[in-house]
Amino acid sequence: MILESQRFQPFTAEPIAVISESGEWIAPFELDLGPDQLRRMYQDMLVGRAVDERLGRLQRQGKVSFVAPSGGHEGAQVGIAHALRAGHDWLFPYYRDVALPLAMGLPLVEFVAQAMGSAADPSRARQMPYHVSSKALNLFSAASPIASHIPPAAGCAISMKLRGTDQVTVCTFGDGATSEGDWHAGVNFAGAQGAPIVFACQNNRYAISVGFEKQTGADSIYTKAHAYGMPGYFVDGMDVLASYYVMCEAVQRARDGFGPALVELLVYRYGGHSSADDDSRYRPRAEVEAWRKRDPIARLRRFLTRKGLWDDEAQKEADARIAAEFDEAVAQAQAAGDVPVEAMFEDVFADVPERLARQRAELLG
Amino acid sequence: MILESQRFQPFTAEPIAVISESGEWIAPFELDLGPDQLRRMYQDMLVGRAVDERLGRLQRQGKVSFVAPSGGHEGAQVGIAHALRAGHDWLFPYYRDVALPLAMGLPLVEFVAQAMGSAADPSRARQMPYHVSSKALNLFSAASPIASHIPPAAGCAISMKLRGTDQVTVCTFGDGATSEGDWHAGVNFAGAQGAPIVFACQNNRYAISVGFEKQTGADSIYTKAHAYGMPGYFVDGMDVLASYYVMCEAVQRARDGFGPALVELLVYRYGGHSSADDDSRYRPRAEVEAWRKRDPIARLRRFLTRKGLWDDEAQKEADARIAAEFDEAVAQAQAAGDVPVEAMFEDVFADVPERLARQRAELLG
Amino acid sequence: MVQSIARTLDEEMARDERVVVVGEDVGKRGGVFLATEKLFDKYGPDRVIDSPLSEAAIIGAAVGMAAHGLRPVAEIQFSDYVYPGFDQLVSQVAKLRYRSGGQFTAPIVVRMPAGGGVKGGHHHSQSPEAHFVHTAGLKVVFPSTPSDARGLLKSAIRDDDPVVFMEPKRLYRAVKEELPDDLDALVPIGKAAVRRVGDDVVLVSYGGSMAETARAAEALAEQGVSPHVIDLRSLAPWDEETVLEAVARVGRVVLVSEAPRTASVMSEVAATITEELLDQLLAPPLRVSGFDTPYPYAQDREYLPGPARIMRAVQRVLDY
Amino acid sequence: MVQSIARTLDEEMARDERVVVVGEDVGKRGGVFLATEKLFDKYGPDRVIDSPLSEAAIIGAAVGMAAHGLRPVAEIQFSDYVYPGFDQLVSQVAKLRYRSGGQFTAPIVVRMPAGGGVKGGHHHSQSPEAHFVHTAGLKVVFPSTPSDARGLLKSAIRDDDPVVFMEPKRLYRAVKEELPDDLDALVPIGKAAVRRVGDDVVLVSYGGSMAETARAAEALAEQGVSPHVIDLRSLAPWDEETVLEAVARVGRVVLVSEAPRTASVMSEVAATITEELLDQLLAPPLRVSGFDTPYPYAQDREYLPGPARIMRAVQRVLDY
Ligand SMILES: Cc1ncc(C[n+]2csc(CCOP(=O)(O)OP(=O)(O)O)c2C)c(N)n1
Ligand SMILES: Cc1ncc(C[n+]2csc(CCOP(=O)(O)OP(=O)(O)O)c2C)c(N)n1
Ligand SMILES: [Mg+2]
Ligand SMILES: [Mg+2]
Repeated sequence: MILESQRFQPFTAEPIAVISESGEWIAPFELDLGPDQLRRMYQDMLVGRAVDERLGRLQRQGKVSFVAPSGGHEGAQVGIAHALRAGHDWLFPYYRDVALPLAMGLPLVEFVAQAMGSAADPSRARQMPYHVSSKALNLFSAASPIASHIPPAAGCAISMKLRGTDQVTVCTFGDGATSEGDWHAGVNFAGAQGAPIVFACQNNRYAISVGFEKQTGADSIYTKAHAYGMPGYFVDGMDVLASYYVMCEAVQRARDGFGPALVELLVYRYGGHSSADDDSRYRPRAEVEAWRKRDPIARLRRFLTRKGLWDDEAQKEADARIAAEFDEAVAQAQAAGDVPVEAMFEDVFADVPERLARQRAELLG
Repeated sequence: MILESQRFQPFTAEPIAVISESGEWIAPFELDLGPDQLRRMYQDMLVGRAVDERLGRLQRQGKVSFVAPSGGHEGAQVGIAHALRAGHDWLFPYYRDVALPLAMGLPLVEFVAQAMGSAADPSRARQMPYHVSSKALNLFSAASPIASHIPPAAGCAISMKLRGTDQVTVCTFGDGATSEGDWHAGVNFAGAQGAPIVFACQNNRYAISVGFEKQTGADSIYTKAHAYGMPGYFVDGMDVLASYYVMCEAVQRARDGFGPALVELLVYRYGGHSSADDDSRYRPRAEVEAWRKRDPIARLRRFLTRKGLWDDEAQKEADARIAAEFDEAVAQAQAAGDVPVEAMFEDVFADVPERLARQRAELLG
Repeated sequence: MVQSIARTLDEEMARDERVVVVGEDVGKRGGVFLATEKLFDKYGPDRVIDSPLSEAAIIGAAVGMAAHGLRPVAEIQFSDYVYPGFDQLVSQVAKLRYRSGGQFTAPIVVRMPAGGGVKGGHHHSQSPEAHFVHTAGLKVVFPSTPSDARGLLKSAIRDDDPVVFMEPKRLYRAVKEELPDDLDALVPIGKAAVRRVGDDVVLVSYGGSMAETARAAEALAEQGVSPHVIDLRSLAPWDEETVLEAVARVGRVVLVSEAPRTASVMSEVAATITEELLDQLLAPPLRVSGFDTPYPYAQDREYLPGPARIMRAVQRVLDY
Repeated sequence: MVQSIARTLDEEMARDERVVVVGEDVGKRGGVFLATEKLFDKYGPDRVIDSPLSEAAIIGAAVGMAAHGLRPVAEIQFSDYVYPGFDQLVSQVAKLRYRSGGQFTAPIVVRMPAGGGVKGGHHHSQSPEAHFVHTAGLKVVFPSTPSDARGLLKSAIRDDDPVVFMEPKRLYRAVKEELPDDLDALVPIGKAAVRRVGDDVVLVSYGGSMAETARAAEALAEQGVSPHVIDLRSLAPWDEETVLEAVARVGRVVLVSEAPRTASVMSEVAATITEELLDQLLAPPLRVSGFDTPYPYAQDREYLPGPARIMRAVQRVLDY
């Protein structure tokens, strides 16, 4: 049940794009975003890219135990972020979401503090880097087990529906996640309940080393929407504006009571799977290079330049501002120091039970 | 990749049928089954129906702890059974499969002995009734946890492929099973590997009391095949010949190396979910009556009668023969007596480990 | 007991509109054991949700509902079927508060009929409580009486942490009991109940096995042996104080549970008792338990620790 | 140790063409820890199968492959990720032989790196062995040395029953060891290894904690205390004879494991020791273990039972 009024059709053979590689507007409708928001989207992508570079350095310095590069995913992530009502809607993210939470308003210091495991991390240094969580932003705590957040996301959306809030849940994940049983269980429950949720797959066609053709017999993710009676949208995730417009439509559809949708955003992972990975074992360099030419940041920059909304001057300023923000965030995170050892025994339950208190004493005397 | 030569198209809007309610041949191709096989199919359905009646009686007499009525499923089940090479291909069944294993050649006494928990049960009275298992017939041991047999079935088919046997695995389940994560995980792995397996769903539109519309947002099961890159066939499961022909085609496809398929057989469950169920709490009687008019047995009988292959005389003989077979089977099962108590400690492992031997002594002194 | 549970769910749903029920067949069917009978008619499909056939969906969705502000009571049709949802229980339910530094919590109740004695074979008879008790972040209760079921279910629903609520299915229709009118008659999680005071041997049990333990205690009393009977009721946290106090006084203890023995809840109770009370023990703590086999079908009764096995163990600790 | 595993898999695949490897990233990537390195190039995609991202698919498919005649070795990338496949392990792997009366069996090996100390947070550090040991029908081993890993992996692959093969990931690159040339150098499942003979206190441990236990033993020896060190190696079945014999002789025992304490493998060992040896105990068996919290991130080191905590426990049993 797609509305006539809607701009995009589900199940298109080709990924939806609104700006061309060379930066022209190619959509059948008018651009309706102001210069400020366009520039903000661009700079939100720059911040995401900068995280790879800055945290990568901290990782090599041993100040961060692990990084998950998101270079190549920024277009999809920033498009998703701008389609949400931050602080009102809920996001159930996964570890590769970097530009996404930051563009939603997560303070850079919180991201950095979480990665460094400092006391400035609102989740008290309880998880590996790249597992953000923000109650203030309705940003559900990311968990490592792939797809384990899908059923909770479905439940959140079902709650939104039965309580009649006009909120929407957005849930992100990679292509590999779609093979997990929990992914199916959660998407199917949301579909059966017609809950207001958008499942957004960042398909970089690899699950660590496992290529897409070994992941599933289907030749795409969006076709899997058929299994749940929901529309499946196929989007060029290297096109931030296409990602934004399609997500807006799917989110609006859900908000208006037309139920869930599955959106596949085609992206690429420029870096290794993580700082522990050596992707040269399984990925031809030529493939990586080919995708680098399709960089989502360069693409939007061409578009902005054509429209006279961006130039080298602006770029220099932005780079400088972002670098300064990072220096500041790292400084704050370090200044906050470490979480105390006894914090290990807290938040298992609302209160520390006797048995745990005795174990704490066993350790701390 | 469907062969030109094939008779049926996947993803049809209407369920495939080859004989009409009134028993006329309505398929665009010639019937190519001899009188004997047609009569065998009919009588295989009669045996399935008789199990409901006879074991239901034993259950009320307290000689069987539980029954799972399969009345209404016989057309689909017998169609599946005749499409397999018994003893060569593998079947991963579920608890509602009754006419299916029997039509494949499972001795009636084994089915009855399993249900009665007698020593004549080849699986040593280890499971509830309606959980058959036959190594001789490549009939994998049925397990209660819904859909837990799907990944094993996929693995069996993957083994068939990588060892280059020309076997096919058939895996059956109900509509509710398709919601389990394990169902998705298994079907997806089979699809990714292009393994020779046919997933056959007996869709009676209820999972105990849960109606199909609460089970999934999709309006059918066969459409779920899109998610795995395999063809989905939609069949009238009350038409034993349609079930047979479509299954034959899907099985042949798999045997010829064209990979897995999902077949949805639309059926109805005339009885309650089990002897523990009261379906009047959730199912309108009128609905049950309407489906009884579509009885797969009556339908084939009309067809056979039109062709002069069946009459009241034949029916009387068949009923009498089947009744006698049951009397014999029940007698044999009872004569075999109970399994010894100490059997409880065997088959946990190949040998009884010391620890278990001590526990056995604890019980038996 | 099952009527007590249905009534309690009704009372709590009436008290707090955030309480919803979700599971397989909990709607019109009222649950396969009728633990949710009449709730659908009274509260409708928004608060009594028939889920698809997926335990991961049931438990996982409950987590999201709870994070969003509801108080879901999830039903797993049989405890044997919790395993498809086990990752949700271990990775989401048990760890949400911890991993988010207390920002998000999962105040849910996961109800499940457990235990054997119903000729259900190994997939309708298991006692998986050890898996839950071993998982940090879960509270686990296993009442044996209708009033404890009511009082503990109320406590569980009102608790800010997740509670696995296990129900001894073979006692569902065993005992009738007058329930107090007080709608806030809570039974605190973590407190055991002394069912019988005695001096010769301490019998510790919980859930379905309380029935056989009580029968054994009766028989022992008739033989002039004075048993002290403790019903743990809560397994995580469990009432170490009550158990240790009794064992310290009596010096002999038999631990009765139908769950498989190895690395079980009673292994923990036994280990804790010796750690704390070695010198007061007049005999080794003995476990009478289910066997380390899958739950059988034909030997449904023999598998369970019945009065005879319990009394043999008591004899051993008395003769020690 | 990880090279020893890769080499052993190669040896067994060369010996028996029924042996196949299945898991996430086991192909070209050679596994995220390189435990299957070079196997893909040597044996190809039919015997080294990159699975979709689903542990249920990996473990479940292995069952079907085994039923059909193969000898699959499944890899779970981290033991923390076994839970999505837990139903397959409990409902299919552990029960297939039993429920079919021995008609069908699942001779598979499920390998998984386990344990902490790698700054992996709670989803790359857990020690779930208690869940497996509590599940009747599974054999469980947890070697701590390269040669035990090789010998036990060979035994596991050749065993006619399913074996959960746990690997202490923080020791993957810790010790180098000369491996015997003998391709059939099996280590029997169920036999412990005495690492050090002594008279004052028995230290029982396994897996990753063997490293800290050995260090503690060194330090104790320097202080003139003579520790007897046992490496269980197998957890199901575990070597009761070797442990009981030592404890009966020495009278004092400390049980070291990094797994959470409650209802753990060491709870079972402690319970069994007191059941059998109450009168020979000069002090209560003490457990030094991980805490009953989710595995932390910041306190990765403090969570693990290090030499200091082990020695404090030894002091307590010596002073008792
Ligand atoms: C249940 C589970 N199994 C395995 C892993 C190990 N693992 C971490 S990331 C990953 C690949 C995920 O791929 P995808 O979903 O495509 O996301 P991407 O990293 O490509 O963005 C795997 C297998 C895990 N985290 N959880
Ligand atoms: C994992 C699991 N959860 C719940 C159950 C309880 N149960 C038994 S049958 C059934 C319904 C199955 O419905 P369907 O798959 O449609 O098969 P049908 O009985 O209709 O043929 C349920 C929920 C189970 N056996 N296993
Ligand atoms: Mg990916
Ligand atoms: Mg059904």
